[in-house]
Amino acid sequence: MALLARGELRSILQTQLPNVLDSRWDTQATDQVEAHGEGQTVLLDFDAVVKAEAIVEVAHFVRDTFGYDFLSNITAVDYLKQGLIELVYQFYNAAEGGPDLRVRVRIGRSPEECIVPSLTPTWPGADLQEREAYDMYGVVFPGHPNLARIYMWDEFKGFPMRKDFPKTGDKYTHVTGE
Amino acid sequence: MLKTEELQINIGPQHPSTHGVFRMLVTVDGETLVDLKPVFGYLHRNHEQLGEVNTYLQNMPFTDRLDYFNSMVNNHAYARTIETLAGVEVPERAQYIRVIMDELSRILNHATAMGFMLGDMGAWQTALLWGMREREKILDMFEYVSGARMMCNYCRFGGVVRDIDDWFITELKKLMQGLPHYFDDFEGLLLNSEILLARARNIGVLPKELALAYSVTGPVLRGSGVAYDIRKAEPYAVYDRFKFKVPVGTVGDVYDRFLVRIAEMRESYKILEQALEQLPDATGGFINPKVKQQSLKAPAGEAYARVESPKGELGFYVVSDGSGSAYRYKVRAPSFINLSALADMCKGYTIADVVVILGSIDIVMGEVDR
Amino acid sequence: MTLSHLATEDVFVVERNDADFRAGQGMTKGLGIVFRKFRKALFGKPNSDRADTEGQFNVQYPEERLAMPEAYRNMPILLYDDATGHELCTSCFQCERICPPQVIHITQAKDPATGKPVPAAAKFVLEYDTCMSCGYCAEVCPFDAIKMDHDFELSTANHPELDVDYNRLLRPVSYYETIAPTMWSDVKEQAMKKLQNNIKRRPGDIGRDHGQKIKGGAPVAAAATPAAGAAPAAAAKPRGPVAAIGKNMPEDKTAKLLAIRAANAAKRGGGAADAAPVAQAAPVVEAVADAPAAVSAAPTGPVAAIGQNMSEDKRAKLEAIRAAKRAERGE
Amino acid sequence: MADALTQLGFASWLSVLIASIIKVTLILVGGSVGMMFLTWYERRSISYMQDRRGPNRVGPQGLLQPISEAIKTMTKEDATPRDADKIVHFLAPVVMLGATVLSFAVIPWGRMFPVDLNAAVLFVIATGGLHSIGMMMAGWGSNNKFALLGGMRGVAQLISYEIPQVMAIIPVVLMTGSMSLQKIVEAQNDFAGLGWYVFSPVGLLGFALFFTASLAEGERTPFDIPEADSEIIAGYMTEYSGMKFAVFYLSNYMSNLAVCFITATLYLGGGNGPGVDALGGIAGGLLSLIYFLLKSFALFFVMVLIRATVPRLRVDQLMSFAWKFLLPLVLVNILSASFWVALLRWDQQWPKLTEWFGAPSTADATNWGRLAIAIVLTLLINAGAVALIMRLTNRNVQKHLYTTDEELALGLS
Repeated sequence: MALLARGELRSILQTQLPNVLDSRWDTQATDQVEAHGEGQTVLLDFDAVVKAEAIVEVAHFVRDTFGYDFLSNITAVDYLKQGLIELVYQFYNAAEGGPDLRVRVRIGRSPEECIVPSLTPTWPGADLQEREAYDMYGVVFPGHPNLARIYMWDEFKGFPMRKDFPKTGDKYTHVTGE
Repeated sequence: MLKTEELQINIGPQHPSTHGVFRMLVTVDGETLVDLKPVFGYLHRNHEQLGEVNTYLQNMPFTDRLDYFNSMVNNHAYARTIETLAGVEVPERAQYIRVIMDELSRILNHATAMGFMLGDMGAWQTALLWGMREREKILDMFEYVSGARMMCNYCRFGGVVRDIDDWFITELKKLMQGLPHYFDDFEGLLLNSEILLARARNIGVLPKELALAYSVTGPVLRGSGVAYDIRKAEPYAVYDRFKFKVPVGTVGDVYDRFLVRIAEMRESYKILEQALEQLPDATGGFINPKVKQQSLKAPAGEAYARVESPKGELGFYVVSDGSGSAYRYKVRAPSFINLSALADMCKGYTIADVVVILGSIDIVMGEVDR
Repeated sequence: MTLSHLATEDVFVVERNDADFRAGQGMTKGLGIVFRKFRKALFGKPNSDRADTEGQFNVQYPEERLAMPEAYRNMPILLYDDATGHELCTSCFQCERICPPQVIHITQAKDPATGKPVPAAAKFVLEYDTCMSCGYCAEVCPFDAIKMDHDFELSTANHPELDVDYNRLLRPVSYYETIAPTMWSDVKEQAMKKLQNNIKRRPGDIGRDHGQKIKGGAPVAAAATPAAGAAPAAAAKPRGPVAAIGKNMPEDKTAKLLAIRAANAAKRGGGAADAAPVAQAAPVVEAVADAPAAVSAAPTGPVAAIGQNMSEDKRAKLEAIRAAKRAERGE
Repeated sequence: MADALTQLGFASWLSVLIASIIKVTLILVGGSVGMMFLTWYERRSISYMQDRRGPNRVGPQGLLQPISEAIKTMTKEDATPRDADKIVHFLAPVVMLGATVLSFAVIPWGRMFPVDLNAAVLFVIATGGLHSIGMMMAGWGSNNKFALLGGMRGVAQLISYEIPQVMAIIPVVLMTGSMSLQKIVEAQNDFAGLGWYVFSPVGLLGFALFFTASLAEGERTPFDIPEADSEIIAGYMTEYSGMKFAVFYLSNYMSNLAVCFITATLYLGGGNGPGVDALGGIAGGLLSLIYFLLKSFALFFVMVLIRATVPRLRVDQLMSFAWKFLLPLVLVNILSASFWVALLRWDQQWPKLTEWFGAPSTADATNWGRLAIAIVLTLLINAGAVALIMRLTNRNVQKHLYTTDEELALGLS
């Protein structure tokens, strides 16, 4: 039930759960951040980037072996330039306290790729956060009890928080019976 | 057996005791509740999109509108996130001032939150108005120091807008003389009153494992027996220099959360005393002068900082792309995630209890709908 | 659950004392406390000191009023010097840029003779209804020209009246000195020094022609430039020409700005439809001949949005004006 | 009143008619002014309890506030839901107000009795029972889920609290030997006007139980379930607005007033007090009226105090409180009342008993020896019963305290 240092999880996963890590980001071991010009986001790797379908397995592994049983936060981030949507899961160790453990999942932005298995069966607290990610970013969570829009009305088309959602020209005000 | 038909009732969005526009679709068999579906979105202002459009400083007054009971705590959490993101260090005195404001905010939040819950129970707002009186005194001091009672906009990156002066400290000391009388009156009024015990004990039970699984935080989690308090688990802003206790419940029902909140007010009182003693003098400065507030640029990367707000863990997750405003700005709102446990807590109880259980979770819709 | 990061004496379990024998004594204790409060409130002295928790504590508002703390901020006001009647504002647009809800609209004054810009504002409109009184304009103003007022009784029936223009924004410095003495004394000599050298660069009566009253009480002669009061009746919501980023900068500066932006775009690889997260949209300036022709593209394209965080309806009205202008110029 | 008019030369039937018209107007005016004063009195006292000032703008110290409210409710739009049962919806407030005003016919004002019915107590209980009909009509008539829930809850509460209320009156009737309020007031007049029943152990327990039960009849906290606004908005009054709502409000407060008057009459010797007999005549009547009003408004103050402090009971707790707590105590109280009567008044009331046992040694009313025995005996019985019931209720609360696992799984406790 020890606390993990920053970035230590990746090496543990490589040894204990081999095919869990997302190969696309295996090479870039560093989590250094080079200074960039304006408008240049960077993909960070610390703590671990795992395959979408392995997230449930990693979550259970993290909880059972290291005691990170408190899933505090699920954030969806839309990296438009890299064509990715990243889901950041932050786990805390309720017994030991201390900083969080960030497990990342990176999926494509098109409807077919944008699927991540839901954690709600074991962490019911993730229910509303996954519904918010679905409503705002269009990430589909198979296994979620009632995946429906949480803020927008159900007939709303589009995902408002995506970077390519038009900020101007409100197509809802002058909709003419289309 | 007499065939009873289930009745579906809408509690909210416009209902006297839903603490804002929040709707619960309740299916009831007779008086006992069978299923509860929360419905959100009535107060959704897309706060997170605003965060991406505004520059970092422009976004600070909008964080007042999240949990409008504790704008000081929201500012503190947001300022801490951007400070970790941009690597700004905060002078000692400013950290002490922020701790004093957070603890004052915790006292006024618990005083009014329990007042509202007791109002839902039917105690006709006596406890609420005593709580409001203490809140008024604290809000006057917030107004003196930040300029506004509820929308304080007090923190800046690397410190606070204005230093606290002698008037504030003498008034705070006078307030500290009055608070224990208020705590005793409040406990004497209702703590052992038989009807409150009948209405609060074993109602809305959330066992320990379920509390962790629902990732609830704050008094709701501590009421269920898990002593997880961010000020102790991951101390921030000089909290590691104060000696205070973490109150914890046993059964995890409405009564335990009620007791935990009262005990937390007393702990905040202790923290305020110690903070006042150890407050460094003004030479340390109340803000880091090297920070250019309006045109603050953070290097590309991400940061998550969290604060123990009176309602639970309030965190801001900000991804920056090197420019002056956030690329992704997410608020981890405690009321929003505590609500996910509401359905499970209410099953099997009656409508009268649903309202009390919702009151015991203490939500604010500004934070839930963002 | 024993948490290892917490020393045992740091955690205390709230005692529920469920085993106590309950026969109504808790309720009677509560009744006793409420009766004591009743007696104190009825006969005791009103609660004025922050320490006591008994007695009447509310104030009969219209008759008795609580004193406002100095730092109290409600709506912004503009200051002008009592002696000379000159406004402190030099329309440097700092407040317009920082304002989170973008409610400040300034038009810089021009020297009628040479047409060059003058450090004074011709028109200054502030939408009191959208202003969230966050106090940023007062904080960033380098000339201490805009300060936060203490007057909060501003409710009014007709909505357009809330677009407060010059003559209702101006307050003499003496007024601000009464409501916030210490805050003004800190910045007083610095502000006055800046005002003096600004006055030198203001020809004629510019900067004091908005109906300010100098000490003698006589309003300064409403000089050539029409006082803001005579502004066209703001039938439609948009007051004067809404300031595009480059709109009211002098022509040469806009040209320079466009050149820089073009260079950046080239450097960033031809500016594909990269709705860069914070799109520093190229301003559409009618005057500049080679304005990008894609101005009539569908609104969702990289059309020059005036300030990213305009609200929807304001943007719609803006589009309407621009379309009308283009139609009028026969484009 | 009526015979005084016949001497003036009116025909006998005419004088009775005029007399009763005068009485009716007096009662209605007195009742509604009393109700208005009550609302002002409640809002002022509850606001002082909460460290704030109640209504003090309209009229001197806010005394005209109820009148301004009456005008306000009259000018408000009186909406009836579209597919509500119009007639029932309209008649509900009428029935409620009618029931309340009926009970004012027998309630004395100090020593002045509008109508001296020899079965006045029975009459009062009967009118008390009509409330539930009005409540059910309102609940059902307004075709609204919340109103229906509120109506059903209200009826359940009223019926289950009427039994303890009625049974609590029996000891008073036993002690005075008659059901007429006039005789009850006279029986409490010895000991220089201070021989109130509340000072006898039987009367004390009877007073406590009657007062608690009448809190439920008048829907006062902690029993204001029917219009529990925090849960089911305004209970049966949800779909009412304008005048009909005002009539409900009027009937609600007038029934509180009536309950306070009855409690003062039955247990606190309405109108009796030191010096009332000494003055006699009109002045005595006035003094008794003052005493009577003082007693009732003191009682109402206790109601307001309870309202400001105590939260509301849930419906099932309310029911179990009535059946498991009040009822047994009331029955025990009747038992001890019978001992009281047997010891003190058996020679006057039941001549047959004197035949069997012979008259008691000294027949005077205030034989101190027998009075002391009676007081001690009834005190023992009542105190023992209260302690026993308290222990029982505490024990079954304990049992319920720690919910067992399977109860937790069911979510019931």
